[in-house]
Amino acid sequence: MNQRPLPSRSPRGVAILELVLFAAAVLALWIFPQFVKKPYVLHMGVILFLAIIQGQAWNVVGGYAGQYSVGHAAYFGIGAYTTMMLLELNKIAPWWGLGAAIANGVLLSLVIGSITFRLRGPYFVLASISMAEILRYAFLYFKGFTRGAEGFLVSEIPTLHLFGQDVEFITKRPFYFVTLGLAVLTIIANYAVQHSKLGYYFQAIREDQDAAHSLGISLSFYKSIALAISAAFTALAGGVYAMFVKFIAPDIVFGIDVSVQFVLICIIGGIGTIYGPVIGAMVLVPLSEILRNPRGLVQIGVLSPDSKFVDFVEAHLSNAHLLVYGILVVVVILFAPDGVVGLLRRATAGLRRRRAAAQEEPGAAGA
Amino acid sequence: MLRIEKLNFAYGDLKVLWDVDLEVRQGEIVTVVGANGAGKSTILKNVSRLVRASSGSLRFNDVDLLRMASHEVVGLGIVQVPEGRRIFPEMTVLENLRMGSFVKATRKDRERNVERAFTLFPRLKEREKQLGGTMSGGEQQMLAIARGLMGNPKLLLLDEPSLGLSPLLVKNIFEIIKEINRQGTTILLVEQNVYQSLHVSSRAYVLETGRVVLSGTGAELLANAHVKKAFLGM
Amino acid sequence: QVKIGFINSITGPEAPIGENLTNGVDLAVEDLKKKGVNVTIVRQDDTGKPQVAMSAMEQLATGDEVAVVVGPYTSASANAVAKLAHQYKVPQIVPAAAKEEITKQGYSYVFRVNAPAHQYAQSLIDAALGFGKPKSIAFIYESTDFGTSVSSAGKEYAKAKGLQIVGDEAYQKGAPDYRSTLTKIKAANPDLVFMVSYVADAILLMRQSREVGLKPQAFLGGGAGFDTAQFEGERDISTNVFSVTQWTPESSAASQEFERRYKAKFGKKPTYHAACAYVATLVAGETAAKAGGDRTKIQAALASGSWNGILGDVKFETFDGFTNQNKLVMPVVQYQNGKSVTVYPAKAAKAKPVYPFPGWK
Amino acid sequence: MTVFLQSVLSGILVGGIYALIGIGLTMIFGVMRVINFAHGELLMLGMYLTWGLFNWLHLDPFLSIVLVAPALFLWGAFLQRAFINRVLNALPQNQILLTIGLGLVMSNSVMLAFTSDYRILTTSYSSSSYDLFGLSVSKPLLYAFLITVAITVALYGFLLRTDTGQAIRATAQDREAAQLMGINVGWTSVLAFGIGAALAGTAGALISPTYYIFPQVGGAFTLKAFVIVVLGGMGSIVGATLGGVIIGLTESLAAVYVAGGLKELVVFVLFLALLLFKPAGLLGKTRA
Amino acid sequence: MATILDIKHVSKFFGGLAANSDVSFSMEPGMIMGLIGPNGAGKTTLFNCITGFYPPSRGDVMFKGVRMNGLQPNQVCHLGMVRTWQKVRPLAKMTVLDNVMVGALARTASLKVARDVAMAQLEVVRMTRKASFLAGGLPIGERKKLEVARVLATQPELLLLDEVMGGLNPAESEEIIQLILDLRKRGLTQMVIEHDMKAIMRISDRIVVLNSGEKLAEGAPQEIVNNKAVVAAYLGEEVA
Ligand SMILES: Nc1ncnc2c1ncn2[C@@H]1O[C@H](COP(=O)(O)OP(=O)(O)OP(=O)(O)O)[C@@H](O)[C@H]1O
Ligand SMILES: Nc1ncnc2c1ncn2[C@@H]1O[C@H](COP(=O)(O)OP(=O)(O)OP(=O)(O)O)[C@@H](O)[C@H]1O
Ligand SMILES: CC(C)C[C@H](N)C(=O)O
Ligand SMILES: [Mg+2]
Ligand SMILES: [Mg+2]
Repeated sequence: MNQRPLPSRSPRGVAILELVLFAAAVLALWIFPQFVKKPYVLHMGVILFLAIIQGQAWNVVGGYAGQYSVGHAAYFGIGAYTTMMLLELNKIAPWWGLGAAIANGVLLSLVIGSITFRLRGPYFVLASISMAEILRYAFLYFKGFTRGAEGFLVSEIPTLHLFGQDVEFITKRPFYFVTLGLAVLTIIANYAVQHSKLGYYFQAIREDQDAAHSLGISLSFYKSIALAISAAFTALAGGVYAMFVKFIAPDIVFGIDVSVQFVLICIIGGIGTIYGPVIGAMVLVPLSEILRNPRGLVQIGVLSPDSKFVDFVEAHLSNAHLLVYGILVVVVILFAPDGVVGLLRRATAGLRRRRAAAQEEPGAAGA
Repeated sequence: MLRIEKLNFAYGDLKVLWDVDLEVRQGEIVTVVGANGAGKSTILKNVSRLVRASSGSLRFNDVDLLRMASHEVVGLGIVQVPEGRRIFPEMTVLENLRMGSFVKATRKDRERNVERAFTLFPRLKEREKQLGGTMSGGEQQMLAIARGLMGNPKLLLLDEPSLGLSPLLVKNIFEIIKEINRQGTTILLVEQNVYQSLHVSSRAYVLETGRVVLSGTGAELLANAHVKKAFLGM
Repeated sequence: QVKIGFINSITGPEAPIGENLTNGVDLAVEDLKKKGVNVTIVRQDDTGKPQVAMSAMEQLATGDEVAVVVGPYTSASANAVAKLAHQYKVPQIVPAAAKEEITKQGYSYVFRVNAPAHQYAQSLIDAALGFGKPKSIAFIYESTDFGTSVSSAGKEYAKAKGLQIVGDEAYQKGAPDYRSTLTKIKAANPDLVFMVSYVADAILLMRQSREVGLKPQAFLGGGAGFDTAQFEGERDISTNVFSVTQWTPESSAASQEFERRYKAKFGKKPTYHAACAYVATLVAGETAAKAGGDRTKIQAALASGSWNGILGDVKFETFDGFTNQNKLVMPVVQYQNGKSVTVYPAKAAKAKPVYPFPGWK
Repeated sequence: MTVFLQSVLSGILVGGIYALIGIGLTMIFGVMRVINFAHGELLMLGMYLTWGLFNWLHLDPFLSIVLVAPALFLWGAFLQRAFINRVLNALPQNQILLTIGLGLVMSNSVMLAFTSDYRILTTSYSSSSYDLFGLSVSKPLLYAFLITVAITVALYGFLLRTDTGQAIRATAQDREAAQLMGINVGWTSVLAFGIGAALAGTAGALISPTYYIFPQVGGAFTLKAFVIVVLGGMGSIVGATLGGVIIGLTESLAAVYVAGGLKELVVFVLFLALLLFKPAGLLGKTRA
Repeated sequence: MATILDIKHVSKFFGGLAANSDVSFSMEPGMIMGLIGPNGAGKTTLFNCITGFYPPSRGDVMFKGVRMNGLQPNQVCHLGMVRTWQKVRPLAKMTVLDNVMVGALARTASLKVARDVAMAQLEVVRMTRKASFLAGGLPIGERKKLEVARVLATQPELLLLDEVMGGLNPAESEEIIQLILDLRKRGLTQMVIEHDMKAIMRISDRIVVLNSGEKLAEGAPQEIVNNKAVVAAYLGEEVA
């Protein structure tokens, strides 16, 4: 398995096919709201796109650079609070606020990075958790500034005048397009990172920090870059999330479960790949929603209102949705440790091997 | 004493050993030589049950090793000094040595064996209290061999004991190997240092890409044209 | 046949109290059926998180098309949902959330059955002032929305009544050790100790108060954790503690009957949450049935109607900055001999208060 | 002054229990190199067991340790065999998620079985104290502390003095080499996870008389255990003991001299500050 | 400039242990310096001190006249000095080509340029065929060669090789020796740690011998093999 030649890049033909498929998918999603107008469906779309952004964001530092942060709630929360506080306290529109959110996220990442990046392995993981916890406690405590546990509730999002059009952030539609656009943007940005010097350096750091160091890679600099990129997207996601759900409080945006969610999306999908977070989000978001709220399926129109499935889930699983969730996590880790992407890859590799088995000469292993 | 027949093994999809036959008789030093990646270490790992063969037979004095676990194999008196030393990094030199006689039957000889180890490798005595992980490469190799001897092995598996050692020590090591053998320990040796190892061994096997391609006494192989060309650079 | 949405904390940290609300709603559904009103309850779990409650509300409003929504339980959730109720024009009846703002934003579609936070503080402090002559007071409260709301209302009211505030300690709920904080409060020697906690922290606070020998003239428990059957059962520490509540079983014959039925059905004593949720659902069901499920008509009916039941008279009024707020005088109870007895207001009192606190056994 | 001494005293006593939680975690990390995010849930199981024994058999919580510890040992051993064992060579983030998943399964199963009601376990000494020169020494905390000390000493002796203990240490440092010494590493891992779980369960039993019990109680303790273990140096038992006491003390003093609501914040800040100067914790070894 | 590297009174202590004590020597551009000594003599430690992985406890390291103390390994690399690892460190989940490209990227931001440089270096170590294999799956011999190709790709002026022949068979060692000699022809300065005396004698212009952290001897290869102290401490009576 280790010695199978692995092309470092997809052959050109495949790359173009991928590009076409990607463009087609984006286009399909873009016109989707023309046909389906149910707010619930659009709502789930937004949540899905946000999850994709989160996953892609974490992937930069966790997947490529191998720094397993379990404290991304810090950047998410900072993004959410920045946008929200500017809106609520200073009446600054969220599209400016998001810029500030990104700036604050990056700034915070530099501070956190300078502390945690001296640490390796489990120490890094735990230090990253602590940073998010520090922020959570600080935001809970310094009420005068943050309103503490009370949090912020959006009163009204101003209307955006864009190209002579008024965009009102009241329905789900504008959020749908905004988050879809941002998700596409993150994917493209991630692709660009992966196919640049940065991508190579991040991976080198992931594989062996000392070796990377000796090859001229400044660990502190490139780790900070990775974290800054990641934090920028995370803060952006946080800001959009705040505007979308319209309510934030420290426990909501700085909680450990938020941080874990970032990791989970990537792991379920497949770490260190572009597809991973997308697939992870597509698995995780619907699943947790169906378990928590099976009636959603009825609303989408997948099931009829008197469906046995809904009754069953409501009767037996609604109290246990976290249990099922936990079981799912355990099963994935045990049986698909490389996530869904890894599973698919293994399946296709198996196919290819069987086809190639005829030609393959035995004993070609040792060189 | 040790008889390996038709052993096949693969790491995942990568097949490493193909129908390997190999025999070690009581009192012998048997060497396996071969290029990097030929599968030498893999044979030893199979004997020690660190990895599990897909087919073949593996017997030690009529005991079937295939069904056994690593620690049980050690209990039979088969001790391996692994490639890359594998010292316990956060135990002192002395603690490392004492771990070598973890098997119950060998604990009674512990103190005597520690003394023997210190006589063989005086450097270890000097560094008795240093943590294993901070010793230099060569020091760790000494410690690893010494630790292996702590277990009163009937069959000692040595995986590249001369790797990374100074010329002086390399010579010492082969002296020690002979000495240990003389004292009654059968040895299965895996080496890159083909010349020296063929010199000390009673018999040897040549392994190429997972297959035994040659075998014979040490002297025979030293004279063999293929061996000369491939391994001795002549 | 009317559809009522019910948002509640079925799982998550608030679930233990959430369960009481569920039970109250179930009893109400039974009773509505007896009256010939068939309601379908569409349940939504907010897992104790306001943002989940909001998305639940959106679904109830736009997907399930319910006529009226009961809940959510916690202050934070109920407040967040209130905004949506206003926006989507879906009548919302808040059964038990205490945060002042909920009915202070002029939202005509938001109705609240229970009394808001300042009443917790006012009733307790008024009661204490009525029983003796305390001069100083210390606050210790969890740093949640509920804890902060009640204690800030308390601090304001205490100041207005001329009490000196000698301690003001917020804490993170769930810590195993409050001894040092309590020692600090003991050193300040307050006449009254006012505590606010959601759940079992109440028991911890009192246990550790006993350990460190804190001994004010009175312990005032600001609802929630101090108003549970469990707390009542801890006689060693609950005896002589005052607590404030929205409802007591002994308040009326109907209440006693409610208590009996509740015990028979669920095997435990009803809390005020159960009573409030029960009343909220009855009101919602009756009104919605009469109005034929039309939200605007329901809103109007709620705003103008009045009901009578285990909470006494229920009427949603507009006063002092509140909109559609039921005026409920919160009774103060004291734990005496392992039972809670109403000691305040005087006309509802069933026993004489023990004041000042006679000391630990 | 009394306030100060009182805070120090209760800080140390509570710290003792923290230490026990930390030791269990550090043990598991040491041998398996797995950060056990389900540690708090093991503690939670210990609490429920204690609570059950108290209610059904009227067994004193401190006595119930003799049943709780073995039960949790078996449970931990099972978890190791069935789950942890399979991810020993996996990526660290996979290990983390596996234990998070197991934690979710444990806490939510308990929730289904016992509802999420808060359980309170009241003993005759639950809120009583000794008086020591005007300081109050909580009886249940004192007992718990003494038991913790005894367990720690015994455990330390076990690891350093016995061959089994040394086998655990050896496995912690190099699994393969340990196998070559004749150590049954499968069994050693089971033992280590079992002991770790038993310690968590014991800690659960020890705090039961002074705390309350609910399915989600574990989370806060898991986090606390991390801080303790990292503070002391991961894998170091003495470190965990020290870390526990330091955290207990810090919390207690911060509550008085900073603010009750800030004590957790102070703990985390202290924790990070320390890591900056000693990146491997107080007693951890930095590797080249 | 007369010297490219000056090591002045370098000492490194680990607790009470002096892994290097007061080591001084210099290298001229274009030469190959052999560094030998018994196990634990402090050779690898000296590499670590020179390349910024350990700060020397005492003394100075001057490279091209620049004082190196306090510089990070990456800065040292950019100045033109790079080392290999005694225990090879392939970037296991990256391909062979990617590994070498990481080295090449030290001098360029363009992936295309880096790829060309990397392919050229793989050519040099004759591993072009393995370009798309995962580095983690290579046998030891090829890992060592990969290690060399990777540092070469950083286009160093001074190369520090730590036992790159260790674990190789004579044929493979010969390949590496030829490579080192080729590099010298191209003017690359090298310092080589090796236990294989035959090899070290062939390639070195000068040899420094370390023993217990101290410099025991320095001189031309022939001087060294005849040096009594060196024979006693390291070589044993006869030279292989
Ligand atoms: N854990 C492993 N996973 C996958 N492949 C492996 C593993 N260990 C060894 N291999 C591969 O198996 C083959 C044989 O390896 P082995 O270690 O047995 O060789 P060797 O003869 O001992 O070589 P060396 O002289 O380098 O020690 C090599 O191609 C190696 O890359
Ligand atoms: N981080 C460390 N902490 C403590 N001692 C160390 C450390 N690193 C190396 N040493 C000690 O310093 C001495 C020199 O080690 P070094 O690795 O430099 O030797 P070497 O000459 O490279 O030996 P070899 O030829 O065996 O590789 C050894 O005694 C070693 O045990
Ligand atoms: C205990 C309850 C009265 C608290 C209330 N539900 C609130 O959140 O405000
Ligand atoms: Mg080998
Ligand atoms: Mg070395």
